[in-house]
Amino acid sequence: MTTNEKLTGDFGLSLYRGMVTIRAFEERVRSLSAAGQVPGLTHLYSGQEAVAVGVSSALQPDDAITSHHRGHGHCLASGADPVRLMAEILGRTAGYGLGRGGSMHILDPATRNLGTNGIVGGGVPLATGAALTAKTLHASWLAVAFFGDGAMNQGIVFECMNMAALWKLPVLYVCENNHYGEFTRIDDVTAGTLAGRAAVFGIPVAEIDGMDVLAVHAAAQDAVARAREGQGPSLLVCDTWRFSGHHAGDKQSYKDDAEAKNWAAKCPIETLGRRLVANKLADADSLSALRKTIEADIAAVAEQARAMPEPASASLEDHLHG
Amino acid sequence: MTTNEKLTGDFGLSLYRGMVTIRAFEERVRSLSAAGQVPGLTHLYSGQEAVAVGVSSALQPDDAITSHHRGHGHCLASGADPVRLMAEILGRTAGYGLGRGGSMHILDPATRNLGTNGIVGGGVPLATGAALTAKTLHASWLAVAFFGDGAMNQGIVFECMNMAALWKLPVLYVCENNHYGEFTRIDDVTAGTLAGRAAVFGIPVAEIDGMDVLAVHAAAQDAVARAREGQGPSLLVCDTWRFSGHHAGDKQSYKDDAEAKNWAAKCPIETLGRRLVANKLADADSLSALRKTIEADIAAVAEQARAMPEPASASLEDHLHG
Amino acid sequence: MAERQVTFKDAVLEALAEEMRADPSVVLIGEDIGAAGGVFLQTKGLFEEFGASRVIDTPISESAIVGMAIGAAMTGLRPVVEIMFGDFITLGMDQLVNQAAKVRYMSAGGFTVPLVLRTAIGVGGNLGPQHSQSLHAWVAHVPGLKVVMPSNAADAKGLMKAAIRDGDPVVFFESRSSYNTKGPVSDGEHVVPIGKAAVTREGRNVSIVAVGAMVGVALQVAERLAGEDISVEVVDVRSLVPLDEGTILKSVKKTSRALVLDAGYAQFGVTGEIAALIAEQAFDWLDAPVMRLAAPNVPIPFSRTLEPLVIPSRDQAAAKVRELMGTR
Amino acid sequence: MAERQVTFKDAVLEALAEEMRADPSVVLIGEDIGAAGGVFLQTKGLFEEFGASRVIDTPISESAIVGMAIGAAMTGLRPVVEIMFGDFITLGMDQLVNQAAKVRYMSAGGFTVPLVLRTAIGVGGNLGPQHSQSLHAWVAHVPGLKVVMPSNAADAKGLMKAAIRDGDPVVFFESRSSYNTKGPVSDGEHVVPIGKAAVTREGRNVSIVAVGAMVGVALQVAERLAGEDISVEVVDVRSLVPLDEGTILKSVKKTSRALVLDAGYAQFGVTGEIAALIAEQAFDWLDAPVMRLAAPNVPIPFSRTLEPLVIPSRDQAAAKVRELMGTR
Ligand SMILES: Cc1ncc(C[n+]2csc(CCOP(=O)(O)OP(=O)(O)O)c2C)c(N)n1
Ligand SMILES: Cc1ncc(C[n+]2csc(CCOP(=O)(O)OP(=O)(O)O)c2C)c(N)n1
Ligand SMILES: [Mg+2]
Ligand SMILES: [Mg+2]
Repeated sequence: MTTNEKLTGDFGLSLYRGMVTIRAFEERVRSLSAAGQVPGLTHLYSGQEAVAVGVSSALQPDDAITSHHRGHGHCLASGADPVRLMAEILGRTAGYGLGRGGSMHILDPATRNLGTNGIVGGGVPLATGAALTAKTLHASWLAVAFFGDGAMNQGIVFECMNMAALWKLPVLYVCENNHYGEFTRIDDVTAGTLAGRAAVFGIPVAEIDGMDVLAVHAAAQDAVARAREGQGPSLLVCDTWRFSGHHAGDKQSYKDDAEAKNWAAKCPIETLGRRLVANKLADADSLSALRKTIEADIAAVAEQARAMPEPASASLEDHLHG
Repeated sequence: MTTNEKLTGDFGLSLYRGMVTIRAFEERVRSLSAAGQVPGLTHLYSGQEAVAVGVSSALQPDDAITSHHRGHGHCLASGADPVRLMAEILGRTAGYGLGRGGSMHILDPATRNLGTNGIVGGGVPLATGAALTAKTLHASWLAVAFFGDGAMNQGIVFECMNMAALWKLPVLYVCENNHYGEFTRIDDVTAGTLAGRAAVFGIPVAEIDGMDVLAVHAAAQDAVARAREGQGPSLLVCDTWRFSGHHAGDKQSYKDDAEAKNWAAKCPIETLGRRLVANKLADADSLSALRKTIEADIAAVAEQARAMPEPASASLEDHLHG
Repeated sequence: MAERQVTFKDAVLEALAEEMRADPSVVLIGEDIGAAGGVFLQTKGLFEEFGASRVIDTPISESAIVGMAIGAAMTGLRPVVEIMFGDFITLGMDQLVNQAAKVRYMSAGGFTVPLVLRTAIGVGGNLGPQHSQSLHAWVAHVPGLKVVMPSNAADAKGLMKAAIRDGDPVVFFESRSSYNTKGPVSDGEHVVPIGKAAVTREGRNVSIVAVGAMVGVALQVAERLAGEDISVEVVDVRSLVPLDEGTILKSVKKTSRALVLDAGYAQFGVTGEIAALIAEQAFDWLDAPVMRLAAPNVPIPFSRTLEPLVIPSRDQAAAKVRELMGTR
Repeated sequence: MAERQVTFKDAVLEALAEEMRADPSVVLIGEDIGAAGGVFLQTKGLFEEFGASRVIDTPISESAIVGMAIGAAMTGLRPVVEIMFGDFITLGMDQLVNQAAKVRYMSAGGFTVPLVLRTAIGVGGNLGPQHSQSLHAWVAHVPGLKVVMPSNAADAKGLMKAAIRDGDPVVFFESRSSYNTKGPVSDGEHVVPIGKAAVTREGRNVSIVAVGAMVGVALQVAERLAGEDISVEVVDVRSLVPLDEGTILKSVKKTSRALVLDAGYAQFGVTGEIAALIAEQAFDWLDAPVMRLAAPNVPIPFSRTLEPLVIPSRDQAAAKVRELMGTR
């Protein structure tokens, strides 16, 4: 076990439940999308669940997060209501943004979610600014920015990390390296390392197996502890993989089949499941039953959201100004 | 001697002449400015001469440069006509931009100078793009970007260095660390090191005494050789000092007197002069005579430029479009 | 010359390929435009034909992409930069405005910036508030840039060719909603000069002065209103900068009534400039106030029910024209 | 209430200090604004009074400064960001437009962005093409932002206080040329509501609708033309967004003639929107075409002889007014 904390059944199962929920949700979005039910483009988190769940399980409820275009997992792991999330993705009035934002714009003050984001790198300054608030107001919460490997080439990310390091802001940067930005391989567009991009500012970096939720959790706990003690920012670089490509419907012809198979074998849910069984914290049947239950719940969520009304014309200008 | 090349009298004197020309020019601009003759704000290069001259002496005539707001030195070292330069600074029609650009906007195709620049960091993408041209057209020239320590926190500079490293572009980044950006000390705004900011992309970095023209020249030669061989970008970090503060007229009350004195003692011109004398490549009297001659020449330049006409109203829209 | 039916997107692609074949200094720079062929397949086949050194796939670094392209343009290349969505030109505005637009002026013609920045704009497909904006008014505001916005395949091809050959930075706006619309494109060399509007349909009663994809709406409205005995003339602005004031004013002086139609945000946008121009220069000819129709002043909503509301519609435009005819 | 003569710059400084004293969540963020007191001494004394945690000196990283301020505003601070020169808002446009302007809308009011972005704009002092621009038209184009542009010390103070207390992102444009102009400012609490224009001088024949520093020009023209028996009414727009259409239209309906005056670039700028508004909504009242005067469409030149030519002048404005009176 990679964490110094003891893996208990309760904790292990909560992580398992968190990841399965995301997977079930995303697979449901995928089938809705294939059926033409999801307006626009949506980017699925399947395969990367260990990152959102591993980090979120190290956070307190008032910690703030920012996310990116591949953000449903972060929302769910932070406690989003699956119905409101699904409703927003489907453009329904019950959604977090009354259906006006969609998948790339899920903001929720209740779960301190400053938003998924359609601008690559766009959430990083928001989280860094939230951390500035925490520091200025001597609050005990911290901020987490989730972003992809592609965002690590946006200049603003460097600018933020410089200031976070200078001012020892309580912010945790979580880079999910899924080896691609859209259809382009990371090595083709990224000189040097991802870790080096924070290390240059004196920010501690942990490079971890992003398919191992316990490893992610352990690294996040360390980073969170440092931030709460006033020691400033950290970066986690999590090695992971997009199971469904860039967006729901991406045929992924640009990917190498052997590599994809290799990553499929590392499924974070299967991995944790095996470990729970090996540690006698759960048996395979109960896990499979749990999975079925969650899938059924999410299917119900989707039906509920689909049945909800779409926004009326009159709402077009609501909440433009205060 | 810090360079593996032999210091000859001719070479040493040409460096000396180059630096003295810049100093004389800048001190003339300073007195014109004090007399209210220089429109706008102007930023003087006095103290930093070893950088422009050390680098330029390692270049070929068709190598391109970009500069920044403190750019007269780079222009002169690249072969700018002092009269046209002074004319532009004074806003005369004989200036490089017909008097419409001024000190922060000196562009000259003849000396392959893509411009001094009023946007901190603004010249860095221009030089990087020029290097892209060189590489694409298989040209033998390279591009040099001069910029300050303050520019090293602009995100675009990181973005450029990433691409330059990826594509092995023939570009030389020259950061002049004069320890201040306007009235703010580098350490107050810069986490980590300047060198690290390029090293992270795998770009070779030399940290050098920017008051030692021979050291700068030697480091530039190495970097230029690498670029011409297709090995890509380099960064020189040159430790230096603005003798006259941020802009002509800056009273510099924010500076520590002892530190300023210490730097004054490192004057690059005096340092090279002493070395030339010690190596019996020149005698003190001839150097002092040379200096006087150059000062007189520059005084004449200033008079010539001052006597030139200012732009007529009719020229307002010239060269807006092709 | 023979004509073929070509989509807007393929017309641009033809222009790119032809100019790249003719001039080795033309290069493409952008995200995912290489082997992937672009997210809209708008550069399909070019990587295969011209290779990685001329179809340059970049990191996600819009500011530097634009900035480097300017440096490249100043030193001998003719870069065509792609910004994937028009919403992201926000990231390149400093380079475009503070560098590209001013280089020729500041260097008294010593340096030029023969750069094309192309970007996909507009509403459609429920991509939400950060992937649907049409910010062409910004670029048109800044002296030193040229700005074109074709409405059909032939102009898309002809204006792209002109833009690539131009010595100034040209921003080329492509309405996503036009990408798959077909139109006749002549075989062989076809160049449309920048700075010339086109009268796309002649009429007597009202001029609709339309920009980009709104020209299609204008033509449909004209057709519909012909049945109501209202004769609508349609002026396709084509170039915002330089703006062909003469063609616009000539049309309005003939019809005495004008509606200006644009898909960008209404407030402080493109319709203001054109309506103000007409109201000042054709005042004595006007029989009714110059009216405007543009997108409402809200972020562009994602939902299927709301998104269409921010696209100026045929119904809205027809109602305005009727109002122009009816009021006095 | 007693009144004092205060410079525009000090009036803003007073507003900042008062709001910072009243509300510990107000912080300033910018370059050289701390111990140095700002390059124009526009934050002088605030660092001493409020310390480094509330007067935050930053690296030269405009994009991140704006972006971080948005995150800070979403979570409990009221940041006042300074962008040293208005030309540099180009570097923060993505954050301003794609994030700040849309957060309230996208979160259905769940999050707000009580942010003020202040920046010094305009021509004067020969700072050249990259340190003289007035790009307020851009910001006014984007729904979700509020935009104010005070013309005098009292409004500068009152609008800054209103901006800081506002729940929306407000962009506050300060004309450098006004910084040292004195005007009466009342002691004690003085707040000017955002979204209200002011009739600064009453008149009967022509309305000059002016923005920011151009209000001063308008008042001088009014004074001069009074001697020629032309009675000019001056409307100070004060807020571009929301735009007080009622006050503008009321004035023009009274005078029947209008000149719109702004110091930004003319093309696709602020005058277009306001002139088009008047031309459409007050058409029946107009005795002459709505005229416009703004900066010529060129980069702003450095030279002492040329720079003044890009500032709309009293002579030019007076000539336009005479033309409005004379032509019909
Ligand atoms: C500023 C900006 N540029 C480009 C895009 C288009 N785009 C959307 S996702 C994406 C790739 C992002 O890659 P990465 O950060 O690795 O995230 P991943 O999709 O792999 O999770 C790109 C280029 C965008 N949304 N924003
Ligand atoms: C984008 C931008 N931000 C801010 C400024 C204002 N400014 C001019 S020079 C300067 C300091 C630059 O410091 P550095 O790069 O170290 O150069 P130095 O003046 O020390 O030579 C600043 C902040 C600017 N010109 N451009
Ligand atoms: Mg990725
Ligand atoms: Mg410096």
